[in-house]
Amino acid sequence: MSARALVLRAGDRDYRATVADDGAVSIDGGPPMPAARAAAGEIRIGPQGRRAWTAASGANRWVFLDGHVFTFEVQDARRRRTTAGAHAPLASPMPATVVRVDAVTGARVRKGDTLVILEAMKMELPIRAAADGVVRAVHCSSGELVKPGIPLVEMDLETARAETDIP
Amino acid sequence: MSARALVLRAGDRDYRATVADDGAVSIDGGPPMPAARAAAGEIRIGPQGRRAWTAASGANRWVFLDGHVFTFEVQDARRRRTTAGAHAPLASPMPATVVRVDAVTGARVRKGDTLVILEAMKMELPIRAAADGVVRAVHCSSGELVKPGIPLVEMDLETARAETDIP
Amino acid sequence: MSLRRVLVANRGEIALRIIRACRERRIDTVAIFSDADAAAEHVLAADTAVRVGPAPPAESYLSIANVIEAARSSGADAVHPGYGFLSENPQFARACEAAGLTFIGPPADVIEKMGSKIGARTLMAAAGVPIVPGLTPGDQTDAGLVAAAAAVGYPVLVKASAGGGGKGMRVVRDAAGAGEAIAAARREALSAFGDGTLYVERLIERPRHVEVQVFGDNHGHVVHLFERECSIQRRHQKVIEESPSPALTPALREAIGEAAVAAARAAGYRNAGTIEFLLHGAGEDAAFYFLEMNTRLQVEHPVTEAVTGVDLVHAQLTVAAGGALPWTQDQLTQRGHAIELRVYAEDPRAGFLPQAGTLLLYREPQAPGVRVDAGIREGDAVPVHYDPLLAKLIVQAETRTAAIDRAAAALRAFPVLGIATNIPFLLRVLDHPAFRAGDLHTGFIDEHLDALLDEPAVPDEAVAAAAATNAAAAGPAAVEARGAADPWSDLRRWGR
Amino acid sequence: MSLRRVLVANRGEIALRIIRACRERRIDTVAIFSDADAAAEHVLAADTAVRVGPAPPAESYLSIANVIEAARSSGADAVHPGYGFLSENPQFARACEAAGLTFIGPPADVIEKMGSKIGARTLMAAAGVPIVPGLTPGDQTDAGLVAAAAAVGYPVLVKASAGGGGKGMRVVRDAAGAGEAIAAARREALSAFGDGTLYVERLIERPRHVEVQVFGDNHGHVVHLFERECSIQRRHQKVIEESPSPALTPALREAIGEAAVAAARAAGYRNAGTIEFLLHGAGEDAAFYFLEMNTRLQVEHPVTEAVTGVDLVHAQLTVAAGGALPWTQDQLTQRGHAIELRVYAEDPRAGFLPQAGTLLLYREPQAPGVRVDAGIREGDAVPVHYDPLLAKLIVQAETRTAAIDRAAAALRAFPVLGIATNIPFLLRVLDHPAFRAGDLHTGFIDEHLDALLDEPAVPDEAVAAAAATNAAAAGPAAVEARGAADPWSDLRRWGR
Repeated sequence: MSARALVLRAGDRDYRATVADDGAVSIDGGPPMPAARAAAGEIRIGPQGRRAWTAASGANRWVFLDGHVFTFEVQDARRRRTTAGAHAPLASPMPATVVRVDAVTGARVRKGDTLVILEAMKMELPIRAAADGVVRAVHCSSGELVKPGIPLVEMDLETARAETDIP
Repeated sequence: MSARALVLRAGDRDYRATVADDGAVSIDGGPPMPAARAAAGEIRIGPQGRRAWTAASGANRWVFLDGHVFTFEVQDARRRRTTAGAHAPLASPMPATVVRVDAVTGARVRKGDTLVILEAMKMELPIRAAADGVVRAVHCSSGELVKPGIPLVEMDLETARAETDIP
Repeated sequence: MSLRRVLVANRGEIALRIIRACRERRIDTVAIFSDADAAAEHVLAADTAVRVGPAPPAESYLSIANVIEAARSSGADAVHPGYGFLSENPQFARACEAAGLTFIGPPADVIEKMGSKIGARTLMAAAGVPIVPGLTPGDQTDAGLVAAAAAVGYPVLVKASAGGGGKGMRVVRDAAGAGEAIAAARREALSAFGDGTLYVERLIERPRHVEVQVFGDNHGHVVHLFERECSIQRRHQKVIEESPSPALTPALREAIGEAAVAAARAAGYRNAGTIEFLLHGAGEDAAFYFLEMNTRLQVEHPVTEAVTGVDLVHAQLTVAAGGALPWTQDQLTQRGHAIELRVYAEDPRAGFLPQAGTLLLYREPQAPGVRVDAGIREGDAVPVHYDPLLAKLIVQAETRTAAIDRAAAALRAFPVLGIATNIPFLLRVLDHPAFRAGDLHTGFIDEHLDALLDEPAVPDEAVAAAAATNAAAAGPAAVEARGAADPWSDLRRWGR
Repeated sequence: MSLRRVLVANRGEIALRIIRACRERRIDTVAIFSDADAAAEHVLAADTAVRVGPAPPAESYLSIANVIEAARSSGADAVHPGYGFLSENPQFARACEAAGLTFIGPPADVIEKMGSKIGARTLMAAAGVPIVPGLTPGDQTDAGLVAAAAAVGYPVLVKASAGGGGKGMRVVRDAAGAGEAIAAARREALSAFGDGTLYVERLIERPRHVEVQVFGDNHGHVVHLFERECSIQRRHQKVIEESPSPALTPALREAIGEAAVAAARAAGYRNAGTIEFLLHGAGEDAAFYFLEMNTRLQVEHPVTEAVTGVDLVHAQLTVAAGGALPWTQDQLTQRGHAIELRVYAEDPRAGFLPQAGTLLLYREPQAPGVRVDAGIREGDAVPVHYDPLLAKLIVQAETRTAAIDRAAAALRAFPVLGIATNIPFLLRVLDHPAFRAGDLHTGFIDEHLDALLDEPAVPDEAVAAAAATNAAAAGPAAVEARGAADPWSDLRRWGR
């Protein structure tokens, strides 16, 4: 069996990792760091053998190290990154109920305008425009239960970033 | 899939259990008791849904119920029970070191005589004759590390029971 | 009278905590569950469990009819409401009484009286307890509420008259922002409490939230169990609570305790309750104002248990069964320091957005002086329908500094993976110099938000650990085991 | 002086407990391990781990040379010995000193002085502390010891002069039984302590074992932290400990506390220690006798922590670093009731025979007032080489009855399967009327043995649960996961 190479993305940064046969991991061509599984979900890592906990789900990797949590996505070499473009749809970050839909197709909206109000875990979560733009399509209606990641509103934005926050 | 039948032994008693397709268990022809796995190693059992924990290793079954522990052995229908006979060998109940061997082949011993002294977990464990008899064979020597279940001394006993205890 | 079988009308950690106390007293327990909780830990722990409806709370945990029917069908003779849900609903307390069930809490009319912010304020003012200026306009239209805000004087807080826990609460700094805030507060109040009546109150800037645990019995005894400071809040919900408060002088501690007992006596209070105060200023000059009374066990009650050495849930059961309080005021002492940290499934960097999903890995810390109250386990799915509280980490130590150090060490050994939690955020609060100095106010998190959201660079070890983890080998096999959901449905039968 | 890096010269729960305390103070930790413990929890928890030899303790945890070398190679500046192993070995304390390591415990000469039963008795008698009649004959032959027994007066206890913890201890009721008992005691003493010198003492019938926690610093302060009653013993080893002792009147409590402080002062004691007494009789007429001093942290120290609210290991670290005791005698209080139950891998029905094997299932109870100190996890193999203590369950509550009820509820939720443990036995002790009544003495278990070994009939539910469990589906997958032993060997590298 030969060494395994993979690319992990955290935020905007890609890390190239090589995992040797003995489990040691090298990052971006750096020196190999020993890695040993200590128990289910537990690992000892690096020259000091620091204790970390890890989990995986699909391409996602989670690491808990000294009270910090780091998340990574294993990049598929065959696919290109989908960048948040000017047409990126707005989706709920979690299962939620639509309380109110303010967005109307074709309407011009300004940065900060509330497009949709969701309710989840007994709190209201407004979905707001992160930039000026025009509503291209509305895919939800009041009272509907929506799943995470499914587009609620599509916009032609003047800048690329869409934002979800809470007042 | 049809119902599964098995025999479980606890001490001297055999229980005939039938496990239905829905998981319900009937003991010795009694009424079916619902059984549902609640989590790894955890089960809800019987008409009141009592909480129990279970484990299995080979033919052995362990059950923790309300602070009591019950152990069972699943009986193999093809084999007969080996009863403790008049020639039953004396074995260590656990890995141990032989401290001293008092038994001599051919010697006549009386009930309560110390045959071998083992040491395990920093404590001495004398192996004593549970009845009068004659030493048939000695299979260990001082300083030896012995495994559980391997005969240390074989005796021709006048009664069938061999005993292990601690002073 | 003694309680034989208690129905716990709640879910999660508080349901488990009550079930465990009952078990120690050999009292049978009945859990209730919605479809989202059929396999929840509180269901497994109880002697019996009864389904009360589908996942949405209004159709299950908030359904008085369903909960009362569950108590009837299971043969319960008493009901513990926990906190939230129906715990401060006087109709529920009355329905229990009508069904011949002992309600483990205060009498319904006391809940009603103190549940109304207006009525409570009036009562407290009459009893000589200091109050914050504010009012509930008879005209509950937007215009009426805006006028009330102007009368009280900006900045104001608009909040649900029926509620608590920060739901339906909004800060309004001027008339311009009032409209949307009032509408939102009303909607949330309606959704959470079924009552959209709003109350407008003068906002006291940089106050501390200091509350006093009180306890009364049916024999005329009322005691306090010292204070808890709960100033670390986000979105008007408590995140960190502690006792003693670093702000109270001995004289002030005595005064606030006496005020709380006076308040509880004025309310005719029985069982466990909490008088919340705003504390303004510091040292000898500090002043406190009655904020509201919570007529139930608090989320943060373990802080009081840690410093006083008493068990509040046991005392609730004793008092509800007609017994006398197990302690006189003189027997109660406050020793050492305790801190509670609420571990939420939320993303602090996304405005503390609640998170739902599966706990791929969840391991609780263990150490002397560390208590974890939780209602979930590794492999559980955190449902979207309920409060995102995952666990409460309670530490106690000889001093405040030792308690902070203990809490930080415990959080660093509390890995939760699969959904975002506020654990890293809590650590940054603990390590913030202002927190260490005890320089707290309810706007602490907002004031220091940038520093508290600051994340470290990704260390090479973290990348290496991620690279060493592959989907097949990582995470506990227990997740797979519990994911096999079919057997769960069997559990529902047992309630019958 | 402050400690930077502490080597913990122990294994199991006490190693973990010390590591956790160090972590709270941001002190680095070094674990040591034998080949049997390469994957043990204390190894995982420490910052660094160093192998000290093969499984037999004499070649690893008891090897002074190997432990000192581990401290040197890992850059430790202090050593915590825990209990057992080298903790009361003055040569080890001297070797630490010679290597420039701070020994977290009393000075070597105090260990030596108190380690000799004869020397300790002489010292205590001179200090006015009451002692039990007894002697260590200069003639250590069997004949010499039999003569000593006759001089002291039967019944007598024969015990290792160097030891503690019941190893090498035998009751001798008459000259006829003396020969074999003396030989066995000598062998065990030699094996456990490397010193076969024996001591003969008058056996006090039906005594209680009551001990007092003491603490001294380098600044002349000595305090006591009240008593622990440890009368529930089997084979002369403690099984259940509690505080307060149900036998002490307030006057007696004060007297025994003062005697303990006098004893510690006479010994020139520093750091944490325990003065053990035998208590004879009850109420006002009870008398106590000095038994021995343990010059180390006790297994049962959490009982004291629970009732006093202090952290003894933190205080050990403070005092070892040259700091003053964090408390004066007046600041210390004894509040509520605490009980510790030692969960052993042993079969009570086979004469408490120790058990080794794999923990197929191991789940700790969780509840307010419940602390579990353990060094093992589900799936671990319990090795044959060491003490069979698996875990300590410590409960605290407002009253003794509430503490017993809490302990019983916790044990009923403490499933351990795969090897026999004493959990069912402990439950029967807790439920025994004599235990509930506080009617204790060190022969309690022997006296009530038949009742305590009584097992219930097998309920149908248990049979059904066994039938519903098949080898493939049962037990946690974690067992399989941890059974894949290969990665463990990697762990050893980190000590370098």
